[in-house]
Order: sequence, then C-alpha cells, then structure tokens
Amino acid sequence: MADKLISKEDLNTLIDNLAKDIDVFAPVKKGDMYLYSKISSSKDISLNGKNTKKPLKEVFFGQSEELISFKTAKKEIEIIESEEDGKKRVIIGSRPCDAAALPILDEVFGWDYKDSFYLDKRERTTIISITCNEVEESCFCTSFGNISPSSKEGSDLLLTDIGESFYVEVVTDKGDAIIEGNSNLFKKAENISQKDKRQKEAVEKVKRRVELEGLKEKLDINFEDPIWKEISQKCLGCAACTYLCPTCHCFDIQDEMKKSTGKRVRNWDSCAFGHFTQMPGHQPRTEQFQRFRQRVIHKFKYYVDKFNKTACVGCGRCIENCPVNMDITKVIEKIVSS
Amino acid sequence: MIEDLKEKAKELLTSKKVDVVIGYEAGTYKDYASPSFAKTAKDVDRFVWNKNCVNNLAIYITKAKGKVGIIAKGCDVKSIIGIIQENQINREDVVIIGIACDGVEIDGEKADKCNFCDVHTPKIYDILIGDKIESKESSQDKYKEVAEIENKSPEERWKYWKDTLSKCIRCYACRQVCPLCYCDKCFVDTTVPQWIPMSVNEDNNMMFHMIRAYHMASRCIGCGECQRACPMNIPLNILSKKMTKEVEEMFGYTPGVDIEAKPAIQDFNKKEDPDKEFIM
Amino acid sequence: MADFEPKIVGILCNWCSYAGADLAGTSRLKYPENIRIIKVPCSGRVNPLFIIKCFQQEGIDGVLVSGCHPGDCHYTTGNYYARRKFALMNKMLDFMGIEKGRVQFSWVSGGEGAKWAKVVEKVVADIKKLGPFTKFK
Amino acid sequence: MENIYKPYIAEIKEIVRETSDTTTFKLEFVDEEVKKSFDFKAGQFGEYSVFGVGECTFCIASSPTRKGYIECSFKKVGKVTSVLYDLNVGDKIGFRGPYGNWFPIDDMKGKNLIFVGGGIGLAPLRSLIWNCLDNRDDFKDITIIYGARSINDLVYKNELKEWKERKDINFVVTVDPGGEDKDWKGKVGFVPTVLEEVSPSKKNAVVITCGPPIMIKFVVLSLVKMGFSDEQIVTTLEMRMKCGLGKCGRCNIGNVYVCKDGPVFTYKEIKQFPAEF
Repeated sequence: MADKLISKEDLNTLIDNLAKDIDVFAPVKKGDMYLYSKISSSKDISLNGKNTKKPLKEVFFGQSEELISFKTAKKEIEIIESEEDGKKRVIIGSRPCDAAALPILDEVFGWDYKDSFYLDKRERTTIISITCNEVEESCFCTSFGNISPSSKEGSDLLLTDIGESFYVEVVTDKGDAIIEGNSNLFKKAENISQKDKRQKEAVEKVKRRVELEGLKEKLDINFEDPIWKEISQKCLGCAACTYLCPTCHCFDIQDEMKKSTGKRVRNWDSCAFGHFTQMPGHQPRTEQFQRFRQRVIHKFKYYVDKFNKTACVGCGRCIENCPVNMDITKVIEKIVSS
Repeated sequence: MIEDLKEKAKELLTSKKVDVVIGYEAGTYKDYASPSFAKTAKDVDRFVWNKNCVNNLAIYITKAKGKVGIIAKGCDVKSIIGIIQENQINREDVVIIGIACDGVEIDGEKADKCNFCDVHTPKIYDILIGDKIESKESSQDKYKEVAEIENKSPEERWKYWKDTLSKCIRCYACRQVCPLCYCDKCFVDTTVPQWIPMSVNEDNNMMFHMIRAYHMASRCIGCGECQRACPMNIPLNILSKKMTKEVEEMFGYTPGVDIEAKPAIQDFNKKEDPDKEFIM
Repeated sequence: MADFEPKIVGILCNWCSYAGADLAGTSRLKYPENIRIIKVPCSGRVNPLFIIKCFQQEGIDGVLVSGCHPGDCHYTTGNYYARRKFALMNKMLDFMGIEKGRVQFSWVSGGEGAKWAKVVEKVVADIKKLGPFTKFK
Repeated sequence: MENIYKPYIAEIKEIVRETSDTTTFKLEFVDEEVKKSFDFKAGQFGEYSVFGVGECTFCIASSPTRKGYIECSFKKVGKVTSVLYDLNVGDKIGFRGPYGNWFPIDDMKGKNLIFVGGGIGLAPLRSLIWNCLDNRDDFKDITIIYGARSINDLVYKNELKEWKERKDINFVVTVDPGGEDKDWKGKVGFVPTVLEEVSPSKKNAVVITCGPPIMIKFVVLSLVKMGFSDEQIVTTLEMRMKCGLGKCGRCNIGNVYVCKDGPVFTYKEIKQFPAEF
C-alpha cells in the first residue's frame, strides 16, 4: 500500500469513471453553502470550498430514515423490510474532521446490537478525504490528539493538494482497492516533502485551541456545580449545534400512516429540546441548563466512559452556526478553570 | 456611549432596582457580539456596544427571573412592546435601557432591517443612552422580496417555496430565537394530535413554515432574528414580512408600535370587510 | 379528469352552517355528495392546523370552512375573529402557491339550506376543475 | 445484516381490565417459530407497537416459566397506550425484544425474598414472583407487600387473592388512607409505613421494589433505616425509550443506558447516578 500521485485532471477522470457505476458523494456548492451531495460528474464537485454545512454523518445516518414499512388490512399486518440499495459508494473530498467522526459513530451503532442501516452503508462506502487547504476561524480539530487538517482517522485515502497533482496516502485496503481498480490514473509517489509542507501549513492554520486536560476529571464531579447555569444562560435550546454536529446521534422513532400503509421512521432528535427525555409522569430536564449540561457531559464524559474517546472532533460547526455565539471551546475553558 | 451605558447599568444593579441586566459582550467568533448577563456591577464591565450588537435580547426577558434591565435597540423595543401587549411580562418588571442606534451589521454588511428602520430612537424606554436620532423615511421598498414572489404564478410560487424550504433541517433555531414565540409547547412538538410529522421533507417543512409564519402575523416586528439564526440561510424574513404586510393592509395594524393596542389577530372590527373577496 | 370526484372536508360551525346543511337535507335539496362534514362549536374554533391536517390525509382535495354570518355568532363575536384568521390563512395559502379555491370559506345560516346546497355545488365544481390535490401527501 | 428495528407480530389473545385505566394483554406471536423459540428473563422489557401509531416501552409482566405467550400491563397515558387500550382480542400488535438486563434470579436462590410493589409497578415484580413461585423450592421465605392508591387501583386482583390464600407466601396488601371502603380487609397505609410495620428481617434477604418514583424513594429510605444494605435493594427503572438498543441516546442516566445496562439496578448502582432523576 504505497503512496501515489494523481494529477488533478486524472482525479476528475477517476470521479467520472466511478460515478458511472457507483454512487459518488462530494461537497457541492449550493447557493451560498456546500453540502455533501450525490454527483454524476466531476464538474459538480468543489474541493476548495468551505467545509460543508451539514456533516458527513447524514450520508450514513440520514435525518429521516425509514426503518420498516407496513400494510394493514382488517386485522392482518404485513411488515415490509426497508431494503438498502446495496450499491457501493465513494465519498470524495470529505474533511479529515468529518471522517474522524465516523469511527465515533461506529461505536454507537455497532456496540452490542448492530444497526444494519448505518453499518451497511459504512461497509460499502470508501472515504477519500482531503487535507484542508483553508481552515475556518471556528476550527479547533488539533485540540484532539489524533485529529488535524491532515489526519487519516476514519479515511480510506487521504489526498493532499501539492499544486499540479494530489499526493495520495493509502490508509486502508478499501482505499487501496480504489487505486488497484484504476491503476492507470495513479503514478508513483514523489514530492513527499511538498506534501509534508502542505500538511504542516494546514495544521498551523488552526488557531483555535481548547485544552482538554483536566476536563474529564472535572465533569466526573461537577454535575451539580452552579457553573452549568451560568455557562448555559444564553443558550436558546435550538438544535442547530446538535443537528450539524458530526457526532451527535440521538434520534426518535415515529410512525407515519397514510390510509392503510405506513412507515416507521427514525428522525434526528436533540437533547436541546424540552420534550427529548421523558420518564413516566415527569420530565427530568425541564430547564435549559440541564439540557445543555446533558449535551456537554454526553460528549466529554459519558461517551468517554463508555468508548474511551471523546465525542467531538473540533469541526467548529456548533460555534459557527450558533445564533447566540455559544462557543464550546470557551465553555470547556470555563469548566476546566472552575 | 458605552461608558454611559455601563454607568446606568451599574446604577440599576447596585440600587437593586433590577436583578439582572441583559446586554452584549464581545463574542468569541469573528467579530460577533454575544448576549451577556450582568448580576453585579463588576459583570457590567464586560459589556460592549458596537455595530455587531445584532441580537434581539428581548428573547431573554421572558426567561430571566426577577426584575430585568435590558439593553434594547429601537427594533428590540418593538419586541418588548409585543411581549408586554401579550401579557408575557409586566411593564413594571422590566427596565428598558433604550439605545439610540443608527444601524447594526451582520458579517460586515448593514442588516436588512436597518434599511427600513423607523425607530433609531426607541419608542419607549426608561433610560436612553446616546442622543436621539431622527428616523428618515426609507427610499427602499420594504416589501420588495414579497412583491417579487407575489408576482410569480401559483406554480412558480409553490416551486420556489418547495425548493427554498427543502433545505430546512427543522432545528427550530428560527422558533427558539424569536422573542414572540413563547408557547410552552409548540404545535410542531405535539404528538397527540401530531399536526406535522417529524420527518424532514419538503411537504412537512412547508407546513411547518406556513404555520410558523402564520403564528407570527400581527406579532412579527421584523427584527430578522429568524433569518439570521437559520443555519441553512433560508430567507424566512419573506414569510414574516408577507404576513406583516397583509395585517397592515387588511386590518391597519402595525406590530410593536402601541403598547396599549390589541394585536390584530386577537381583535376584530365589525365594520371591516376583508371577506368580500373570498367568503361566500 | 372528467370522472374525477373530489373529496372535500367541510368544517362547519354547530349553530348555523351545520343547521343549514341539516335543513338542506330535510328539505330534500340535492347537492353533491363529495363533502364530509366535521362539526366544530364555532368558526372561531377553526385552527389553520385543521386545514393543514385535512390536506395530509390521502384523497382529500379541498376544504370548506363555514360559520354563522357576521353578527349572528352564537358566541357573539367568534366569527369576527374567525374572519380575520381566514383572511390571513387565505393570503398565506395563496402566497405559498396553493391554488385559489382549494380552501374556501362561507357564511351559511341555519335557515339557508338552499345557500348551503349552492355553496357545496360551487366548491365541488371549483375543485373538480383544479383536479386532485397532490401537495402535502 | 438483520434489521434490529423489525418487530415480531403478536396477536392479542386475552384482555383483562385491571383498573379504570390499566389493562393487561396476553399476547401470542403469530410466527410459530418465534412462538416456540422466544425466551426471556424476568425483568426484561420490550417495545410494543401499534402500527401507524408508534412504539412504547414496558416490561414483560408474565413469568418466563410460562411458555408460549407473554403478558404485559400498561396504563393509558400517552399516544400509543391510548390506542393500545382500545384494541380488542384478535388484534395484532408489534413486539421487539426482549431487551435489557434482568433480575439476578440466580443470586436470589436460597434467600428470603421481599417484594415491595406500588400500583402498576407490580407488573415487573409479577414476572419474577411467578418465576420464583414456579420454582418455589429454590427460595426461602417470600414476602410480598403491595399497595395502591385505592382498592380500585389494585392490579391483578385474582392473583392477589391467590397469593393471599397460599400458605407459602407472606402476603400483605394495603391501600393509601382514604382509598379503602367498608368491606376492605387489607391494611390501610402507605407502602413504606406498612413495610416498616411488617418489618421483614434483613438477614439473607433481597428486596425487589418497583412503583412510582416517590414510593421507591421512601421505600428505600425505610429499608436503609431497617438496616438493609444498598446491594440488597433491587429496583427497576422505567423511562420512555425509543430504540431499546442503546443507540438513540434518550435514556442515558449518567454513563449508563437504562435500556442496555438496566432497567434493573441495585440501589448501590442508582446512588452513583447523577442527581438528575
């Protein structure tokens, strides 16, 4: 699994070739934002834009996904299983932070009971990420040890723009298979120093940083600390941060019925909403600060306790999209220093 | 101005006239300003006042406990008037620190609402910061985007909204950020009956936004927070503006002006005849 | 489309329009049978969500909301409020691109059996022209 | 890969109206294979669904020793239970499960068992009680203390009668003050008070309790006062879950998922949860 080079022109050919047989997803400019979309030609793709508005998770864990459908006739019920199309898929141009979020979701959907919808899509998808050319003011991925604008966590191939071509680092067999299948487009790797330079530059561009040292220990004991009320005061309880978070994965299951046919659908849900957690007879998180606390502790403690890693990749979407400038990095700073 | 503001806010807190003063502090992303809550005179030192103070802080007065002092621009005061009109808070429980404002900016550009501002000096206030600023009649048409859509055919309109609203992820930031969206339980969250299915698709999104905008009729003062909060950049202003325009035309009512008035949708006029055209 | 028979939900106030529809029946007036009636206490009770909910149901092509004439409300003023709500709803639907005529409003009193029959005839004819409603399904 | 969200179809075979708002279903799986092979342990729960309305969570109320069917009891409170309540014999519903952990029945062998139940909280206990009664010789003394707000709120009335008559159970039934009528022969008083009156010995004993949260709270206080250790007290929590599979994230208390790590917890474990519930 040696590194390769691919010229920019050949990458376009590769994309066009792939799009003929399999589903190719890539960031596409739509209006004033970029979104992962299925593409049919390399012309649609934008590898140099801002990070996508919605995270990569939506390609594996859609906002509204049908779990089963059913038909009822008098007293009889017929369950129809929702089938996946089974097509192989490639994602081209995902950011390393988004790719790094996938192993985090893998834990949730793969521990104990196996969630076929997510895992099936995961299995048949190859992820080709790209080292960030530009980073946003909200990015803080380098605060997490294994993530950076050029990290390989969660990717199968990593491209780095070195001018005329992309330097291709092979991370997994899945990634290698793409090269094997299109070997005429890839050349022997050279210019490794140029690649290293670009990657180093990208890492240095990330200015925002949060110190996680001591956070977990604090969260272990500060559940009832009055600080929660203080730091969450301006939170309005919308789900912009959770829905756009690449690792938030909470959902709700509801039935939708039309005449005699119906479907059971799972929809993204958010701990920010007042009706999210319910127990018989009472609602344990009536106040916004309790819900905000749940979000922070889930990411930085509960998840860590269970899977031994943090459920945040520092993509900065929550900072960028918050209408009241709730900044998770500052929240963490305040908790650590409290 | 900022020194005057801080001084007045400190005075309110030290004299215990209010329990909290809601103002702005410097944000941590781009050059944004962020809501700030001062409970002591020392907290007030964080306060700022500049072009980036876009947020409509009126959203917090119904959430805060006790007596509230609030820094409010002319447009924000309109929201406060609406909140008081609808009995969500008593006038005597809020000290309005009105601020003479000649416009704010979002990402370096003049906010849309400021193009039509008729309240550079707030309508009501307890304390005024800055010198009064005359409001000039705007030369621009406030309802330009509304008219553009009205001029389309029904099929084009349907297509436009379907495309535009298909982007919505139903995070409800538009609802949460709105000072006049104060229902305990939103129609979209009820499950018995389930008015609108939870699934995110064009139809459900459209139904949600129709009813949301409808609920804003005779409430929306055009602060534009819904549109600013929307992560998917949906032009929600157009829907709210349409309702405001109709309320003005049909019932002669403008929200956020008269604290004594009854909002149009909670009122009627036996003589008015909006039904001629469409009620059989 | 010639044999298209629309299904229409009629949301009627208990005191006037429902009685009017009743009178049309007892007077043996013929009117199209495309309408299904839901009785509400007052046209002022009609929430725009009712109309939206109707359109989610498969096969529903139109909605007719009917109440007492202004000034005749059993609760004195309910229909004055309703009038404002309908006016706004009407504008909203139009603005979103829902064809005019899908949702109609009428005032029918308890004595106007004949008017009721006429209103239903008109609504059914209008909606027949528009064809089946496929939005919100 | 198997679709973990696909329910079995079960037919309602019998319906017992327990109280004005609580009902018990006896369910049989339509698929013969499933009917034969389905197995569970006392304390586990399932996701019951009305197709087109939605899913809801409650425990299996019958004993795993009684094969071929399951029973469930529920209160008409929400969207799904309201529709479930109105179903008839012969109607079909969906069932996913069994999920969650179970009562540590193997550890209970050779011990004195004390069951303390309140209202519909008897349902999960009933599964275990019958499980133990069907293997009566494995256990020492069995004490059941059961209470409800009023005589009309007592569930499983026929079984209460049967337990009353059995010589191998110490059965005490009580209703809250004001909930009795003139023919009432049981006790009058709140469950924790009655528990202290009965005062079962803590020696070689396990207490299994379930009921409204406020009752559990005071039962535990009484038990601690009576000298029971935290490990001796076992309870089961109920929450509105959605998936039951440890995915959807709505039932976590602290770092446990009630649906996976629970619903059965010892008081010792519960004490470590954040003070959220």
